[in-house]
Amino acid sequence: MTLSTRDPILAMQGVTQSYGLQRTSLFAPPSSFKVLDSIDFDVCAGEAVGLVGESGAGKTTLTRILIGMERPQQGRLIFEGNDVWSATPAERERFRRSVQMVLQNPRSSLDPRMRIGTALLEPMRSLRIEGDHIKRLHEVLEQVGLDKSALERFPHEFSGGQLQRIAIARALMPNPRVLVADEPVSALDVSIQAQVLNLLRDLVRDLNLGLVFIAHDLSVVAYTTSRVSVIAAGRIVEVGQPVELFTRPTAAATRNLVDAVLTVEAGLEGKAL
Amino acid sequence: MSAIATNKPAKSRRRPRWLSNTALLLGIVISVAFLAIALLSAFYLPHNPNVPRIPDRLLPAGSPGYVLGTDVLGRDILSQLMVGARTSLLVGAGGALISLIIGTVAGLSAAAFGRIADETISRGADILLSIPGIVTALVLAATIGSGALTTVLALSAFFTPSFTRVIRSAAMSVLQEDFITAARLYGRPTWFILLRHILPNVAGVIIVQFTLFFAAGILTEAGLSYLGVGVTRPSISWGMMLNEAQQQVGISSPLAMWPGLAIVTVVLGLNLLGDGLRDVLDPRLSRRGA
Amino acid sequence: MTLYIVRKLAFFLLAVFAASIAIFLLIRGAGGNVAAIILGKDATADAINALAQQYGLDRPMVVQYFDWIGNIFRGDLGRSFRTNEAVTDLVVSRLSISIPLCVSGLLLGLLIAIPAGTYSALNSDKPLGALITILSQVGIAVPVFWAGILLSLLFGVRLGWLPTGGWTNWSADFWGAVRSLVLPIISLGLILGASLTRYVRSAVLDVMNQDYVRTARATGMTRMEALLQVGLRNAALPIATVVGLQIAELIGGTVIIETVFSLPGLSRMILANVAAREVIVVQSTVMLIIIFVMFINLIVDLLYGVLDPRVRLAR
Amino acid sequence: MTLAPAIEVHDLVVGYDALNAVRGVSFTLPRGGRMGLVGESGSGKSMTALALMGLSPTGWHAAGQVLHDGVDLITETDTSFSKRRGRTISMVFQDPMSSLNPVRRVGDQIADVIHRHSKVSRREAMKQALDLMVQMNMPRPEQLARSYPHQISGGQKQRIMIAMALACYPQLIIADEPTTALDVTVQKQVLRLLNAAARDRNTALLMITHDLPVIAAMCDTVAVMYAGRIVEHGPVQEVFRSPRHHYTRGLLDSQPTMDNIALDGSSRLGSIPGMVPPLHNLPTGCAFHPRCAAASEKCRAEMPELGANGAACWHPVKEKAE
Repeated sequence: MTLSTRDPILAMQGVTQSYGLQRTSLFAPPSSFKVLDSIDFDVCAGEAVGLVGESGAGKTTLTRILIGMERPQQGRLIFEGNDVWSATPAERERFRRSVQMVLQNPRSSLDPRMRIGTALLEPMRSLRIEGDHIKRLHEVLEQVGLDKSALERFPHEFSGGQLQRIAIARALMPNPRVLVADEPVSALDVSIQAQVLNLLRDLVRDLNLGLVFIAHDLSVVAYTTSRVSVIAAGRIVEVGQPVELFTRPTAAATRNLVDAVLTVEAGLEGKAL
Repeated sequence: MSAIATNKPAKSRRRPRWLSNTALLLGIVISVAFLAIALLSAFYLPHNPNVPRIPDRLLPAGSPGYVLGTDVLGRDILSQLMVGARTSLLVGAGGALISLIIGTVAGLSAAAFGRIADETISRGADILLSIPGIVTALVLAATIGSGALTTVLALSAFFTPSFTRVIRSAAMSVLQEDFITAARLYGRPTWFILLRHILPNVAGVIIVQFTLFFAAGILTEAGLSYLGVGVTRPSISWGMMLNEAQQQVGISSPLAMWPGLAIVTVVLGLNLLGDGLRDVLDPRLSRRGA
Repeated sequence: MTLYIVRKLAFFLLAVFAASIAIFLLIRGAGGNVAAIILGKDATADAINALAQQYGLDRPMVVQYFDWIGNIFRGDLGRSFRTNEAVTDLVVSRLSISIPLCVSGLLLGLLIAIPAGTYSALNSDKPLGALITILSQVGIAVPVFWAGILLSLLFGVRLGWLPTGGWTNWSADFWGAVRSLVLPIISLGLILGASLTRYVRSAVLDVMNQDYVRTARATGMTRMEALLQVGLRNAALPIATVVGLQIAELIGGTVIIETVFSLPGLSRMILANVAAREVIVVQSTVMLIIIFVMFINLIVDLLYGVLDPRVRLAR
Repeated sequence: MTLAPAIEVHDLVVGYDALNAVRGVSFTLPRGGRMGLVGESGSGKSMTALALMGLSPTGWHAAGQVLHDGVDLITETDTSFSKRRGRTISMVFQDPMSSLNPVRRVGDQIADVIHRHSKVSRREAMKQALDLMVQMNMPRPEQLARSYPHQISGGQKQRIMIAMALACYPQLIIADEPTTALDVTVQKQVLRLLNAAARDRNTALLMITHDLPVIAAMCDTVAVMYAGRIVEHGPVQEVFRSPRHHYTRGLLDSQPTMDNIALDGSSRLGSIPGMVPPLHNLPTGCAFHPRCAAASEKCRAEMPELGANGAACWHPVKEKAE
């Protein structure tokens, strides 16, 4: 536990975000909807934090703000102590290199017309990172457990699990400090999910990465992370260690999510439904 | 999981396989033969197709020196057909090519440059789509006069909005893929994403559409030339030959057969080629079958 | 739905407006001096100026434009320069040929395409299904005028059943007029039907692969019931869209087929005016056709709204 | 008198051209019984379900024997089979978003099923449909019945689907991943509904899913499918407590449970190496052998059949691993 020396690499402070809604009729005044409401959220080095909530709770918007794709209307996004949206170009560049993302559907997250090697080098080229790219490629492939022969091949030659490893490898290429993973296993087969979850856990430990793990399934998040935030209707309603959340949920939304978890044991004991 | 587990019937079942394979083969053979004849006509013709030889007028097919006979002015039919192939190639491919270029640029822009660009381009395309191609051709003929170039312009004006729509929707579906989000995340600008990610992924669609519009261009050109607002002599078009045949000798003449057959064969061939290529190239279809 | 209708109506007006500007600019811009075009190469400068004055062509473009578009909406399409006849009167008498031809052609096309396309979608592995696919593929490649020529060769010349051209007025000889239109309608309908068949086929294939058709069958509908009660109702949506898009094609086909069968319809009049360089008459009649196509598209859009509850009940 | 089973499947083979997605599946589900068919994508579980309903996609063929209600469903014609679908055997599909007719009101869609199979009036069918919606815990059924599918939530759509499946008191309901497409918090509610409704009607339930906890919660017996075959079959309590097939073992080990949640780095999810083999390139012998730690030469050469221990394995797991 490193909770005593909390020094977040990446943090959201008091972020509020609203969207205008489409008019309901020609004469109705335009209305707006608060997607996020005073959100505080952070992640430290070597820490895996989870974000759970039902669809529509605001996970997507929170993610977009966290990785700098969307500017918060109120509140700040802080990276290494600096406000990202008022940072110097050099600081912003550093933010872009240091915060990388893994998306939900591995088959869709790699260009079918691009060789794996090229795809992996894309972040390096785009972010103008100097150094021995080939050496870095081999390093990263080893970290995610893939063979060098993968570099010359195209995405359709791989299975979903392998593609997710490749997507993780791509995110690791710029040597990031924070990895944001949005439902990284929900598109995978059960027997493959565990491979990817274990890989993510190893990476956090070995590379001292900060991991933000976003999912709708509390049990998967709980396995991978040491601190979980529960989001409901645009607010963080509860934060805690997974075990605490499971055993003593306080917020209604958390209780719903805990209640929704089905396990084989509970089923066998006839207590599941 | 859901995306993988859904068992949709394979799309390749759209038609029996033997039919698809035969069709593609036929399409390739016809298209290649058409191109070869069109090119050959630039170097070799049995006779000058525009020089009247009144003594040889209306010879039947198989006459010595005139494989397919002569028309009412004694001009060689085969030579006219060969030049007609060249006209079809130039006008059809020209119209398709111009609309390909404009349509690709417009379609990609509509897909990638935000809602205002999209609305403007898409609605503009909708408006142009409801102007019949023949109307454009008529207006152009009335103002700048008819001819091969006018016809190419009319075809481009007619095809560009359709091309734009097809490219837009193909690009839209590529844009929804996560690899675009990934590219945005590591900071690739929109123009780079368009060139490096979207263009390669819609290239198949572009090739297929080019082939199909090429065929449609030949058909439309023939119609315009038949009406007398398309290609004019000394250029020769199959549509024009049909018009002359009908007006000068009556429709029962075999003169009205050859150009018609030529149009049907070439258009059919190109369409078959386009459909066959679609099965091979269009990722929207092939990916689902995987 | 109200908002939907308002939006579609607004777009219709915008489209007509945009198209009219485009036609106006094309003719004034690309054609240069309209009076010079009308009078031809040999006209003197004085004659050109006089004509320009007579037609108000020397006024500012904006004034000319609004004058022209205002007149169109009042039903005044201007006068022919050579004959001084009112174009509106000419158009009306000619529409009595063009509209029945065009509409019947479309109906025949649909009458062929819906059953043929549906059948071939469901029976692609049977001989008849394959035959339909082949025939529609070939039909798409046949130029409509050649179809007209072949048909009149067979039914007109060889069999002598129907006239190969010419026209008697509706009022003079009703059945004669009908007989004159039979072959043109069949030519138009067959060729249109061939391309519509493909669209119907792919719409039906698409719909029949949808999950809700599977649900219909899982709750006890036979394949045929699922097709008729669920499939076609849903396939109507994409088919309506395609029909809307085909209207422009249909107009082109009508123009050509009127020429093949020497019918004195609207298109013959336009062609004659193009040849006679009656630029202003061409401009007005062409605009009329565009308004017609856009109006049909508007109807199709509204129909779509009625057919699809997702549109009808939207905000 | 003992009733015939709800469904009896013998050596079912389902395929497309020369490729078979289901390669000889047999099982029996008694009246009112609950069986789970579990497998990953590509295991053939969904194709099995569609074949039982006679709804294999165009171009697919099904062979073998499927006995239900005194007939062999494989040989039924579309017309006579259609009189059973929705009446004696019905199905709930995975994706409620796309499984309802978008241009028909949901109340009518339920009433249609009732009206089609029982000779009641439209009005009476609608009344029964509303009753069903009440049983499905749907608030304000009259108003909801007049909605189109796009106007209601995913959970409500799936309730409508279940109501349609239950409408004629069938002997058997096949549910293919009925909750996968739903939000986590409504999954359990829908399962509860399905559970209770099937129990009340003594309807047999065939649950098809990749989700082991769902099977544990709902079923008495389970069949584990891999690469088109059943590799383990038996009572849920036995199979899940002490699996004999290494694949079942691996699946169970890769489930996150309360035990793994205590994150001290010591507990780790077990995982199965490798990937599910594609249909056109199945391994010889036991299809699972390339991913199996216990595989031997025999596993590569010969395909094991289901044994008395319920597992199709040459080297079954010996005892409880825990």
